[in-house]
Amino acid sequence: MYAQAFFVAVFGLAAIGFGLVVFRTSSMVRSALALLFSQTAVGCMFLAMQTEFLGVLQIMMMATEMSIMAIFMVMFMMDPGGLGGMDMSHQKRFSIGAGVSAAVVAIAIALLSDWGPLADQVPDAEAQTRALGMELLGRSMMIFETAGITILTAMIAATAVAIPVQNLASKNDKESSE
Amino acid sequence: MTVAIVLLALLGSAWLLAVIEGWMATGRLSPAAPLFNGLAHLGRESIVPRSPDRVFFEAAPVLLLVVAVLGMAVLPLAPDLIIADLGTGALFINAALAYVLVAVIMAGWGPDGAYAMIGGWRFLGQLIAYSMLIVMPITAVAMRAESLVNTAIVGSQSSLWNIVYQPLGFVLFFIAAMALAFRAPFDLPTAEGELGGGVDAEYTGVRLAVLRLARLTLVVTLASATTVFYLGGWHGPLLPPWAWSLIKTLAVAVSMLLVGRYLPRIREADLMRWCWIMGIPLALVNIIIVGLLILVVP
Amino acid sequence: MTAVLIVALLIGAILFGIGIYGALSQTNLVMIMMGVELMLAGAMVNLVAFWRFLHPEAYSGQMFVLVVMTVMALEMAVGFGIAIARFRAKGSVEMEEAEDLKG
Amino acid sequence: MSSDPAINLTGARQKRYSVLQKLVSRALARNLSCLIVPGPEVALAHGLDVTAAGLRIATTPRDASVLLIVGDLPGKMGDAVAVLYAQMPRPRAILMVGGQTPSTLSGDDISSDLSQEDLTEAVGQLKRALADGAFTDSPEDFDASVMHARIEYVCPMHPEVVEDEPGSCPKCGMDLVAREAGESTPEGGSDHEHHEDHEHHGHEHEHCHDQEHQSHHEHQSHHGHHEHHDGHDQDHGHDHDHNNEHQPEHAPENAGTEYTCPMHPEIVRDEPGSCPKCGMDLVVRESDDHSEHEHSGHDHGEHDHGEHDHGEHDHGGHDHEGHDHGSSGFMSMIEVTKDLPRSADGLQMDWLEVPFGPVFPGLPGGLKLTLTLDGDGVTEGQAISLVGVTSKGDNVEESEEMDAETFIAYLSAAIPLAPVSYRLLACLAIEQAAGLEDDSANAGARTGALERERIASHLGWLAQLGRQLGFAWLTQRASTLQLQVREANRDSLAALEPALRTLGTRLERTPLLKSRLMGVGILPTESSGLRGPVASAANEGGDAWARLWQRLAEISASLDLIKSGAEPELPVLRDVGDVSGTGEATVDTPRGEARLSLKLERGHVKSYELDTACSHHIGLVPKLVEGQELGDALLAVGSLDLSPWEVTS
Repeated sequence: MYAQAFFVAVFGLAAIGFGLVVFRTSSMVRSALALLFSQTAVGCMFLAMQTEFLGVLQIMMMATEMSIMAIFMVMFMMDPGGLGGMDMSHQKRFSIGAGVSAAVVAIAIALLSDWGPLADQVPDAEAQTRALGMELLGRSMMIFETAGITILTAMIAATAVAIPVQNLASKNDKESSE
Repeated sequence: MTVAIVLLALLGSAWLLAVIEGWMATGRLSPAAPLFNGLAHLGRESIVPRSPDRVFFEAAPVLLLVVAVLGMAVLPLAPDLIIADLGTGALFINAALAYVLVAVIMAGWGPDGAYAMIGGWRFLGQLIAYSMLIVMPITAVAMRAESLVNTAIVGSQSSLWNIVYQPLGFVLFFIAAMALAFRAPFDLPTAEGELGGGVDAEYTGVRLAVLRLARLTLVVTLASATTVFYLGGWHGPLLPPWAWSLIKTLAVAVSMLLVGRYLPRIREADLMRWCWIMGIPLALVNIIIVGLLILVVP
Repeated sequence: MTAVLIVALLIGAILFGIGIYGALSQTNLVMIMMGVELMLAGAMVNLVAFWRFLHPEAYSGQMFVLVVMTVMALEMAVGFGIAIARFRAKGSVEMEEAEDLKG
Repeated sequence: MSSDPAINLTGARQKRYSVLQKLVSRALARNLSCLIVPGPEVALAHGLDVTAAGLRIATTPRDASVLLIVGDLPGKMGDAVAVLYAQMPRPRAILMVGGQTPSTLSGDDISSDLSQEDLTEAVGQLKRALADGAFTDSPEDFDASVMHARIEYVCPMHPEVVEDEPGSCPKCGMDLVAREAGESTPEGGSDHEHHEDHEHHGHEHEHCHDQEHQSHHEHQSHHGHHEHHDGHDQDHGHDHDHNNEHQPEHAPENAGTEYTCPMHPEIVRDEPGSCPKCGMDLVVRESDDHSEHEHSGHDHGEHDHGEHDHGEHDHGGHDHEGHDHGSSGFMSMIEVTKDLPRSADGLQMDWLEVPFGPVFPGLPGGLKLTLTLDGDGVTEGQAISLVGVTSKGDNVEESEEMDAETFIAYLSAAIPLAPVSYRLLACLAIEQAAGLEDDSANAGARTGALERERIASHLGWLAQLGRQLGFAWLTQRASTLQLQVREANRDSLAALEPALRTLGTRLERTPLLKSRLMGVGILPTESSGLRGPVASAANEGGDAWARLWQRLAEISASLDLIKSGAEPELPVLRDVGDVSGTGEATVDTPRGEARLSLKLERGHVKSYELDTACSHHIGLVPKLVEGQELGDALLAVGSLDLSPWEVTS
């Protein structure tokens, strides 16, 4: 259990460290990849907590997700290389306050609650994966299917939003004003 | 012990591939060439471009190598010759290979050069498409084995290899593996005639040696994955299990190298179109077929 | 012996805090999404810790994490869709310049 | 052989460890990879088989240890070669084959004549030299004048701010970014030239705090300015809006400035004011939006947003009350992006100007293609030749004695990719000037030589196509055949015939090739000045695929001609004596018709005028590449079979 606590702490600190780098570097690709490594560290925490399937899934999904993030950062930032030392943030004090207070509240709850006895044994990875599969296609099937449909909807919606619109109305508008 | 044996096998296969690569380039088969090549790289200057993103530039080749080796770690050469027989081995391969993308993007952004950068972003597009074709055929394989454990996947093929059971999946996986290893004809990120080397272009000396080794190792890992998922892994008559694994892996790896020699590079638009319009629907069809087979054939 | 759970929860809380800071302080839509991703990561750490140390027999805990991962992917897809649409229309994904989105 | 003079490698590397040294040097000597300048196609045209001589062909300078220079290089290439050499990792060497080492390099290490045996021997010498002297105590510095450049510092947002020292921008307080002076017109660019001239950004900018201080200061001072500026009384602290004062050169020339509402684009006024619909301040825009977008400074577009000239744009109408962003470092992205060119999908994007060539693996050496890239799509591009032949010679005699023979040798040497054709062209023109009748006895042999060169040249193009497409088999096959065809006689050509004819069937059966080439490089219908295979292919689809088949058909046709004709023989000038006169001749070179008219005075060439196919074809490049994907654009340029040597200047 101590070894487990140690690994959870190490990966957790890595996650926090990379998480801080995300908002402290001005190079956008660094920012995105720092987030990736933060998420990977979270995935490693899952592994340390003997949740193999979720850990590996997290590590896998984030690689692609954050790479996409990186290219969007480069597309949409004025200064993707971080050359100009530009400050891209606002309402700093308020944000820090909000972040710290949220964390403090959560920490306080974590410390003050009585969590009762901890389970010290969990099934091995294979059994877990099997049980999770049963859960997915059994009791939680509705949720699982809903998530699937939602993703499909979001994909279609996002694509529809992103495709350029042939905006005839605004064209006519412009012509009439001239 | 197991670790040493697997790493040795990996290194040996990479060496063999290097020899074959040299033969394709010069027409001479010289077994010592890769060793001398490596030594020569050590002797050369390792130039850092003028204004690199140093962290990415240095980390990219190493990350690529680590990823390739990690992928190999969950693939069995023989029933007990495997570094880590994870409960989620088949998924872990995906996770490891996803970081090939990260490494290439880092190599593309790091040197601060236009060719490398275009190469890196090209690979992003290429891999978002083709990693689907890695994941979905593996899903069908795992369905048949009813397990994500790689040794169990090989075990499920003892009577019939997956290449016969789900040939469509094999074809898709093989193509996607080549795209992932960015060998010709999928070498868009490194295209010599288009990008003058692309993501490889700025690496010299030791870094280049690591990068080359990593790319060869990646081919071996992918070939080994193909063997485990589709070619029945260690199954085979007469020879010991590990020998069959090695033979099959090398055969797949060499075929990956040879295919590129006789084909022109794919046009980027076609590459994307084929994957999204044909590849992914076919992969879904493959999953449905396998599902039906599992239900119908006891 | 609850140390391990507490450690995990602390880390989750701090990640969540960093996420909130990022989501509120950044001016760029994509950076804000990064903040949200970190918040979700913090939440996931908590969920996994609860599952592992409190109710390892209830797999709906893991299920919940899967749903959160889905939400992350959704957030990305929709967020980037909006980002492209805004960039196309306004040439900017800066929140400072999204006055027209105010009520 | 054993009594080689000791060769000191100028590109040796600093000695460090002594134990491994010997072994590493040996390994280096066994692993020679060469970068061929001007290009592998020139080596092939000279009949050099570099691989057989024991060198591996490298495609980038980073991967090469030997710089192999084939033939004399025209002056413009010298700088490019120096840059390439500087990019090669030590230990490195220069091997000069058949010519003078360019003056920009500090001499060669080994030189040899233009023949396969000499090359092989030189490579052997080089190997011994490397094994002995790859490491030295005191390596020489390589220092070419082209490598020197003044570093200047510019603001990413305000391109007009140029300082000699690092610091902050006086206008917006951003960090200045280093770049080389005069980088907007890179000269002598190699394929890796972007290294030589782009900004430093390796370091993190983590000093927001002092930044903030400075910005604040600027902010204050600009508020002072603010008061004089009627019509701009909004309460934001941006300093963009003062650029009109800072930059008087911009204001007056903007006759077409108009004011529009950021929210209601239909509102357009001639003078500043508020929007009648929403009351926001109107912002300036040019009436002709994207007409004069300046992207000259874009050598490296990852982070050059700021180099876009947006100086004259006002940013208006955003109340920033309630935002406590402590610094005025906030830049309006609308400002930055609104002038960016729109790419094909309608998004404003950075453009990035990238040089391809003059030594680029996918293009013939000496051709420099400058493409403006938007992602990996080409928005515009142009090609120039650094090695072109001079189209006109007036009073050639004065500068140097140019008798008829010298002129012929000069012309055929100036065009290494088709020496026989130009030799024939010069002979015909001189003979006509001398008033000699057509010589039917020689004509057959001359045609034979011309057709043989056509086959060799088309094979060279196929090898180049293979190089561009990463189609290793094609490159190898075509170069082998080219080397065999180059000096073959009629019988050996007949023996090669089956191999040449099966090449076509092999290519037809190659999967992916058709989809790669079809529809690439279609010429606009109104294109004029087409000649040779490009012109013939224009009737049959006019794409790269049609050009491939046209060339394969020409190979077949030339084979038939040679079979039925006389033994190919190099054209030799008949005795013309000390005659005077003018002559004009036309030869159908492998790349299309070339015309030469010259004036002969007492057996000397007084003046000449040359008109080649490639000079016309190079003008097609901008139209051909515009709007194409990068790979397609390069393929389209490649399919023209431009020979930069034949581009007249």
